[in-house]
Amino acid sequence: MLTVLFFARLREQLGQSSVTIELPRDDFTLGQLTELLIEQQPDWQKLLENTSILTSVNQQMVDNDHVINDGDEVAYFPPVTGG
Amino acid sequence: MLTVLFFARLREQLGQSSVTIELPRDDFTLGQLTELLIEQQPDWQKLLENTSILTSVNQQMVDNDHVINDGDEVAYFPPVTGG
Amino acid sequence: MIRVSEPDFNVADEIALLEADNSQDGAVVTFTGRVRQQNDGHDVTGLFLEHYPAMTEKSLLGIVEQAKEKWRINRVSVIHRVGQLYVGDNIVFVGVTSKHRGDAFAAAEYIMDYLKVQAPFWKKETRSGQDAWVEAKTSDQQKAQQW
Amino acid sequence: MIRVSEPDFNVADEIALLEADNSQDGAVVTFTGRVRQQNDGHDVTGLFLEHYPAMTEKSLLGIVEQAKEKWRINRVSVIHRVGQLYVGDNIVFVGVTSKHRGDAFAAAEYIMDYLKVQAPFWKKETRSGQDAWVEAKTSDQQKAQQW
Repeated sequence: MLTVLFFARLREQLGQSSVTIELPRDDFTLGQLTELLIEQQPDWQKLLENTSILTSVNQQMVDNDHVINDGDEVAYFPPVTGG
Repeated sequence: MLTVLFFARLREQLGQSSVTIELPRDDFTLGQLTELLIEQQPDWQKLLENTSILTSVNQQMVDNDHVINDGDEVAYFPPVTGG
Repeated sequence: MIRVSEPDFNVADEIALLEADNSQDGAVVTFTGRVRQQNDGHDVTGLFLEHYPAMTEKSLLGIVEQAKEKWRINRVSVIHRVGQLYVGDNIVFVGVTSKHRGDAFAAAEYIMDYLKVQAPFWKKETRSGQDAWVEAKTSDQQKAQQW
Repeated sequence: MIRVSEPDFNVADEIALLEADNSQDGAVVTFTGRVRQQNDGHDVTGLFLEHYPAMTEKSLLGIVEQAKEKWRINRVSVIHRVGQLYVGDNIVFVGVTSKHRGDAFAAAEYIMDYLKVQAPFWKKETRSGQDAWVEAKTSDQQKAQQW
């Protein structure tokens, strides 16, 4: 089981702040998780594959080739605007 | 009449904080004033002609070729160390 | 010291903490970021600061550690507020102490520059009664990449 | 605002003045310089700050004006103490407000860098009971020339 979080504008656009998802196999990359989410919700494609979207795994910013494991906390969010 | 001020280490080394001096003519430069002071006090040469010494006329830092006028306030001081 | 919370901070108290029992550091640099009335041509009355609670402190700690590797600095405070803020309110405080001013200035600006592009905070501004997410600036990306 | 005098300053009060009725500036950068216990390998117990009274404020005003020509900054405060100071005491405060942080950081550091090489202050340190004039640093000259 994997928790996937969404923040800020992306959370509003997707209409939810989190989903849980079962990893189909080990050795699954973040990029493949994005594809899986889009398979399940085709209308998310434009929002999740937007090149400006940032991703983190266990609260560390990572790229699409990062390998995720069962129990990880994954997050998708727009460019940050704090400070 | 011209007031010449000395500050900090230089003031201590010269043993005085100011002298007044009569300008011998117009069109006198700061460099010439230094020469005049040394003429009157030969033991000041090493201290006043030290390249690290800074000079100001009417509270503005200036160079040796600055022309001084009667009534000006001239100052000689070591490199500043505030802040 | 890293703190992410709703309450306002008091810059005097934060500076006192940076300076207490600290006679080794001659330089204290602080940055305070506040809600402006005008942002990118919009009239702003307030803003809501959303964040990713599990990640924010971790992210700020990582930025501070990077700064400590790059410069000889001693104490560092980073405070970031979240929730509803209004014009003139404090948003963020960065304080850095160091023996020398150059290190303190550089580290404080570096921490702000990376906070701007890496720390998971998002601003939603209230502009003449309407809410709008603030757009990230490419100039902030460029500024962070200059270090 | 430029001030050269013996009494201590209160950083919180100075920041309050920079921020009062000022909702246009999102960035406030401050620098505080303090008497360190160790300077260039010497144990310091205190220092006496001599200055050239007629020139100091004029000199600081000139430096602030140069900073205002170079960056888009709004309010600036420079406070420098003179007289007898002890370890941990405040020496100098520079505060700058601006719409944007980059301008505020640059201007505050520029003002300090030029104050260090142009403003007529001289420190005489008390080192284990003996007084000695502080030597100017070539690194300060180089730092000012980098702008």
